[in-house]
Amino acid sequence: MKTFLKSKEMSIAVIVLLLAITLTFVSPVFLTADNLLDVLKANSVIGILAVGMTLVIITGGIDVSVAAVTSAVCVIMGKVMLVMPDNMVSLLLIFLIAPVLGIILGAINGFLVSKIQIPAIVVTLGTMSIINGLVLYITNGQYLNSTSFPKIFIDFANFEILGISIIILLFIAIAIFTWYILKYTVIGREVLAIGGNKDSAVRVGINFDKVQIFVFSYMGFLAGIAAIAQTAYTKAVDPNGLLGLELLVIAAVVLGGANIMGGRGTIHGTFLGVILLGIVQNGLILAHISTFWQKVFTGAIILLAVSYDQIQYKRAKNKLSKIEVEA
Amino acid sequence: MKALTLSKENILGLIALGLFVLMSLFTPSFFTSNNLNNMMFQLPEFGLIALAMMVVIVTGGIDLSITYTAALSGVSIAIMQSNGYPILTSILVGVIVGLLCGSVNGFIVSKIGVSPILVTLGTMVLFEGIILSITKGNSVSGFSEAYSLIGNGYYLGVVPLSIIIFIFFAILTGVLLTKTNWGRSVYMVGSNPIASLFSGVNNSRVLMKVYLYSALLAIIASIIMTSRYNSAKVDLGSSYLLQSVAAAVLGGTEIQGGYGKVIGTVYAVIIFQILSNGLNLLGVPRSIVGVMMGVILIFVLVLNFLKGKLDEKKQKRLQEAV
Amino acid sequence: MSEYLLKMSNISKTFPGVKALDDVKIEVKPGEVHALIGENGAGKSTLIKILSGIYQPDSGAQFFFEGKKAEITKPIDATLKGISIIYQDLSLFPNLSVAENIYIGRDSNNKAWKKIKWKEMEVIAEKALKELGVDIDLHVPVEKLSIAQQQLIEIARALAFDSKLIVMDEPTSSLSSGEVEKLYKVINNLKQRGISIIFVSHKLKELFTVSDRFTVLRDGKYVGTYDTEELDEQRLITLMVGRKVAYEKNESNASIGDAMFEVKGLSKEGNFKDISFELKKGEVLGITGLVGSGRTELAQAIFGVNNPYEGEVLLNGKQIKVKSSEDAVKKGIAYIPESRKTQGLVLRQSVINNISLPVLKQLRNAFGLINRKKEIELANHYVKTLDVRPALPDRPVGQLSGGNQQKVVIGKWLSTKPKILIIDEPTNGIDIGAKTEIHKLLRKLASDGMGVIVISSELPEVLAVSDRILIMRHGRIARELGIEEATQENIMNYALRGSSFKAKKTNEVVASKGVQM
Amino acid sequence: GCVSQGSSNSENEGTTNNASEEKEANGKLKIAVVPKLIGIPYFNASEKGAIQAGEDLGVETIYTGPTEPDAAQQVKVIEDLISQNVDVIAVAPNDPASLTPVLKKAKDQGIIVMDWDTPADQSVVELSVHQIDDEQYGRHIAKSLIEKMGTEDGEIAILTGGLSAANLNTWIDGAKKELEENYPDIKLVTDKIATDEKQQVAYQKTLDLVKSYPNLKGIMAFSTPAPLGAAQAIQEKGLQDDIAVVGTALPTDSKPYLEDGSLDVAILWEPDKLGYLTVALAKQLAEGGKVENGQNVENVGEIEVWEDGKTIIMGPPSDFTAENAADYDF
Ligand SMILES: Nc1ncnc2c1ncn2[C@@H]1O[C@H](COP(=O)(O)OP(=O)(O)OP(=O)(O)O)[C@@H](O)[C@H]1O
Ligand SMILES: Nc1ncnc2c1ncn2[C@@H]1O[C@H](COP(=O)(O)OP(=O)(O)OP(=O)(O)O)[C@@H](O)[C@H]1O
Ligand SMILES: [Mg+2]
Ligand SMILES: [Mg+2]
Repeated sequence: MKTFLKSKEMSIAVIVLLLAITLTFVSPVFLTADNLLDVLKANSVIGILAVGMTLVIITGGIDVSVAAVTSAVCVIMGKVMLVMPDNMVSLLLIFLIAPVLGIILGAINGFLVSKIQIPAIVVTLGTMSIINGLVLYITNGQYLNSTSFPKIFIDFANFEILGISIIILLFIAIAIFTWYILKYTVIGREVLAIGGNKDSAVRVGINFDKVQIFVFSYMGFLAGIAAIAQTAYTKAVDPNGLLGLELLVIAAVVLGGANIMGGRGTIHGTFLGVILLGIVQNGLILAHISTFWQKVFTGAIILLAVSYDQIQYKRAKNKLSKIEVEA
Repeated sequence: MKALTLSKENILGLIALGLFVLMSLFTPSFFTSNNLNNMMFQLPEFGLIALAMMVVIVTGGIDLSITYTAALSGVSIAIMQSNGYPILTSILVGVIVGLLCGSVNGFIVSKIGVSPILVTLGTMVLFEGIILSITKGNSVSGFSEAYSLIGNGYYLGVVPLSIIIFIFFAILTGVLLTKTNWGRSVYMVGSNPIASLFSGVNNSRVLMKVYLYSALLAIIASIIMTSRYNSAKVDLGSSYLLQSVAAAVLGGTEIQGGYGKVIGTVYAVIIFQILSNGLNLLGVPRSIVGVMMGVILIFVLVLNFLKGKLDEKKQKRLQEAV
Repeated sequence: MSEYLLKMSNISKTFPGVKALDDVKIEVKPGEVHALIGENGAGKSTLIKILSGIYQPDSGAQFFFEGKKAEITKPIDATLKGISIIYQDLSLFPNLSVAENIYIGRDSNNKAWKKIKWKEMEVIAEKALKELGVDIDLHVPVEKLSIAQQQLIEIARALAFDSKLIVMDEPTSSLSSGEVEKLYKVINNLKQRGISIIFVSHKLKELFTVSDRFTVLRDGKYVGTYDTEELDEQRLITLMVGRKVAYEKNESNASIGDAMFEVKGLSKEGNFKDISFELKKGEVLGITGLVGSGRTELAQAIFGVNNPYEGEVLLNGKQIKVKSSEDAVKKGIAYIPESRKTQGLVLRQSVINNISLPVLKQLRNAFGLINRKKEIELANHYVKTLDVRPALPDRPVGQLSGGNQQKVVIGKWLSTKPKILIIDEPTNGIDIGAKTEIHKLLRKLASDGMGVIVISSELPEVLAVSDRILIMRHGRIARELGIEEATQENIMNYALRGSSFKAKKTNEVVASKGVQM
Repeated sequence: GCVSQGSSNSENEGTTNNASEEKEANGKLKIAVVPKLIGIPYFNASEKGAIQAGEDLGVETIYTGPTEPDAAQQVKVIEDLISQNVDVIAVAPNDPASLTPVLKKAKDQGIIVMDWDTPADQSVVELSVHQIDDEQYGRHIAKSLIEKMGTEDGEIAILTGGLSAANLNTWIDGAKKELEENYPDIKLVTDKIATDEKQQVAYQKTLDLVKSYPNLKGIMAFSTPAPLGAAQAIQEKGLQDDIAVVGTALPTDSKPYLEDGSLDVAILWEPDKLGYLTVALAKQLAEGGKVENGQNVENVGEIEVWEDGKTIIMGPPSDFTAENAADYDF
């Protein structure tokens, strides 16, 4: 706990809190369960992707192809659903197909990063433009709406437990599951290890390539899940619907305190990052802020958050006495 | 022997040449004065932004706000012009605005020490917002005739003015990076900031200058664009953002910093230009053009990788032979 | 079961450009401390990297462990066989806890989804640390520990794997004498428990105190293996260098002038407290003490990279404010940091570019461009005068051996023609031959009128170069000794008195500064 | 794609791969139709029409545009078309002003220049094909909203695809004018809200809107994805009867929302007809024909020509409702 108080997560938590308090004052609506659930739901897709991105960034990598991969899976899912009968099997099938597709695409990234040793940002930049191009070529942007989906999927999309949408639950489940992997499995610790020091990792016999491939495949896996969430959320497939989402995802993760250089990052931090971005978007309308100024605010808040955090960090570092000086 | 040890830049040059020949052979109306000319008009704006991106990447950073910096300065020029201010005054204002953007990035990166990708992610959104709140999203137009010559005019009636501007700044960048104190420090800071700090280099000044210079290149690009398109708008050149990163990297710039050559980036830009223009003339679906570029990017890097492996093997064999 | 725990023979290793090892052998008995020694670049690290499975030897290598033929193709093989290597630069994970650092590695490969039992992990770590007789909080991340403590963590890891053979590549290069003493205790205790140790070091004195046998390498070739009894320092040096090298206490320098550099009441929270001393023209001032006594922090403050601090600094009687390293260069203050690989050099850049870095401004021609010709001359000058080998100034400096790398750093700073030269651990990981050269050089610079401050944890070194010695303890100056009154004993005595061993120190004072993205 | 610029025929390669040889072989007219961007339903629909017209009228249609609604990219597309020396270029500008220089260039090369869907700089085009009269269209949408709201006072909000989309802005201005002039009691709660041409954004913004403005009575949504997002939010919150949604969507996409009244009416012209008309008129122009008011273009119908002899109005927009939505295939 004490460490948490000093942690990066703390500074982001503080910012979220301040923002929330301000919003509660400017708008009565903000602090209603209804609104907060909407915010969560609206950001579940980003959240799921951000959780995966956290692992990637912990290893010192980055994946700008997430949005592309997700849309690719969405599109294929959509096409499959056109021919699906309306029964439980279809739903299960979707939950099989989507993740597998994601994993395959992710593994390709992982392979290029680990075996061919191309920097992650470059690989994923390449795969991103390839996937986006192919999606556009194949679908020609064709938009699929819910009429073409099996009804069971719509039911799934509308499913709620205690008023909490399945989409949110999916996000929460993924977050917890990933947190568990990170904290309680060997591979999870190895993710942190190679982020902490690559050479040491190799010397203690950690299979560097394997871990990287895992991380990118897992990212792909979550992209598959995110695709399901996205389709359930919009009840439609819009091949262009996710363009540019990757930057939001990355922003959420680093706002959440993950170190872009690798070695540091937590799921709860990322969760906070997602929430921060979420309530900024939500708050801007609730606070009746003119459309034209909304981006100014968003940008300013991102800058403040990252700067504030960095300054905190420096302070702490300077305070941390290096020597026990004799009185 | 020399032939065997081609630098990655040279390989790239050969690829560019090969593409050019292929296109000339198989694409009707590619190798026509008309089209070559056309490409010379298309290349500079992207080329300049790619160079701007490269300089930042050499320091181990990245500038996601580059296109909005360009757009913001472009918009301010447009506003000045449409309010009847003389060209030079307008451009001056545009330059100042652009440099301000650069200095915001430079300050937060070098003085506060936030990692560039985060800073520029923030400023990207911020600058876009500023433009939106100024222009209400509308495009600003009304440039003077003379202004439109910058992007559309010819030098000596044959060579597009813009390509000359590009060549000038490409050379300038090359000289600055390789022959000046600052340029050398850029590579040093990019390779090992701590060591360069301990060698009496003022890292934060070096970085500040880097972001100012890349902003300057972006401004030049935006002057060419606004003049060519005779209007400025929030999304001016926004499609160049990730392309410019790709071009820099394809050009051999190391994303983790410390290495990068102007000539490499220029070759990369040329490759993209030929590819896009040629494929368009061939009537290849435009989405596929994107695919092709991604493929080329990865292909070249895989090539470099294999080449590296090969060289190692060769070295080894030479050794054991001894 | 043969009498040897480890038998390696016919070991050769060819790198692009070099034959690092040429038919080398080494044989280690159970429960012995075996010193592996040789000049920089002799092949020690390479041999070790082969033993650990990081490098593969050229064909024909013979490799027996516990009498059985052994196949070691990747690090984990060695670990599982009970061979643990402790590298010069350690193999720790700064972001992970002590417990994890000790435990890590045992589950790698095909156990990816195994659940981590934190309790069990802590028990194992606890036990290992107890055996070493140290107590360190299991939960702190390793980045918060001192180098010495980190080294102990490595050893604890080796124990946790109940290794039969522990290899230490220059373990003491970053330890202070006090901590070295402690390490010896640990080594002896390991010995008692029948664990063999291969010990790589350039500090001959310490080798004689710990080692049972020596294997000597020279230029990648096997020279021989000797019992400690049949050796003395001179003999050993001749064996490894092939020539005779002197290395003894310095007699005070005749021509010492008056104070040129003065420090008054320097203090920095959590770094050091009212430090005052003066440096006379032509003298070498030694500063020693335990690692973590604040020497580096002090030096970096004077050099302007550890701001802000209270107190005055006077150069030639005039007070100066050094706000940055750039400032320092302008004002004629040079600082050679303790870690050449991370702070001293830009490893991927050429020797030329490294040497010219601080003086680029002076190298500008009329158009403000770098005069490459002058630059190359400058570099060549120092490569020649300092005898950097190989003398290929446009090679990346990262490909030089530690010793030669250090010479390049020195050259870099001499090029600034400094008035004051502060050099931190000048001969870290450098062989005896190179060492004496550097000591001579420092003496010469002083007598030529440069103010030289040498920070070192290696007492023989301090005694060999200094005219006067400051001993620091817990951020204060504990005592000043003239060279004539100074002995290893009384220095240790002042350095240690009343101090517990848990000196706390973060590795890089400025590591955070300057680092981007 | 991110690494992408320039243009091409987004139909199958076959039609244009051998384009230029064809040109040499038979004197077929080459008519280039440039949308704002390719790969969105609206412009896919108009592509159908354009290609169809090409086949019917025996001209070669090149339908090609940028993948992002980016002025720079669109200019390049046109430059590359000039290199292919086509006979006619009909363009739907992302940013009218930005095309003026390149269109001038085209004109100088003897290429006939016209615009469609969104007017370009009128001084360079010879024909300007409008689906409808922009202002009338805006007003019509406003009127229908009021009608669906069933009251002439109350709060409404406006969603738009992007703040910088020229034609959306003219429609919105038209709608606003209608409200100011004839419905003074209607209160616009906030500026037009941008939805980035994305359904889920429109959806989220609408959710936030209905929360922050509890007595909101109506929503006007411009750009094709926006009405869908808005309707989805209304549907989910079960506000079909409290809040009227009117917007510019394609019938097939809006069907599910029209059916349960979460989207009251989608108002649009038939984009395929627009594409068809554009090519038809381009041919007529290229063959030196003159376009008359009231002229009947087959498969399109009677068209209106303004006295400037330049501006063509295809006709009134169609209202797509729960009843008729099923009859359309775009
Ligand atoms: N990765 C490498 N690539 C090429 N040559 C190498 C490499 N590693 C070592 N060498 C060569 O092998 C020789 C022996 O290197 P090694 O590191 O074993 O020396 P060392 O005895 O450890 O020196 P030091 O005492 O300074 O640590 C070096 O001189 C170098 O030329
Ligand atoms: N990439 C490389 N190419 C060529 N030689 C290398 C390379 N890496 C290391 N070496 C050689 O390995 C030898 C030892 O290198 P190493 O990294 O072990 O430094 P070191 O000599 O041990 O110095 P220190 O003790 O300060 O670390 C040096 O002689 C150096 O020439
Ligand atoms: Mg070594
Ligand atoms: Mg020190």
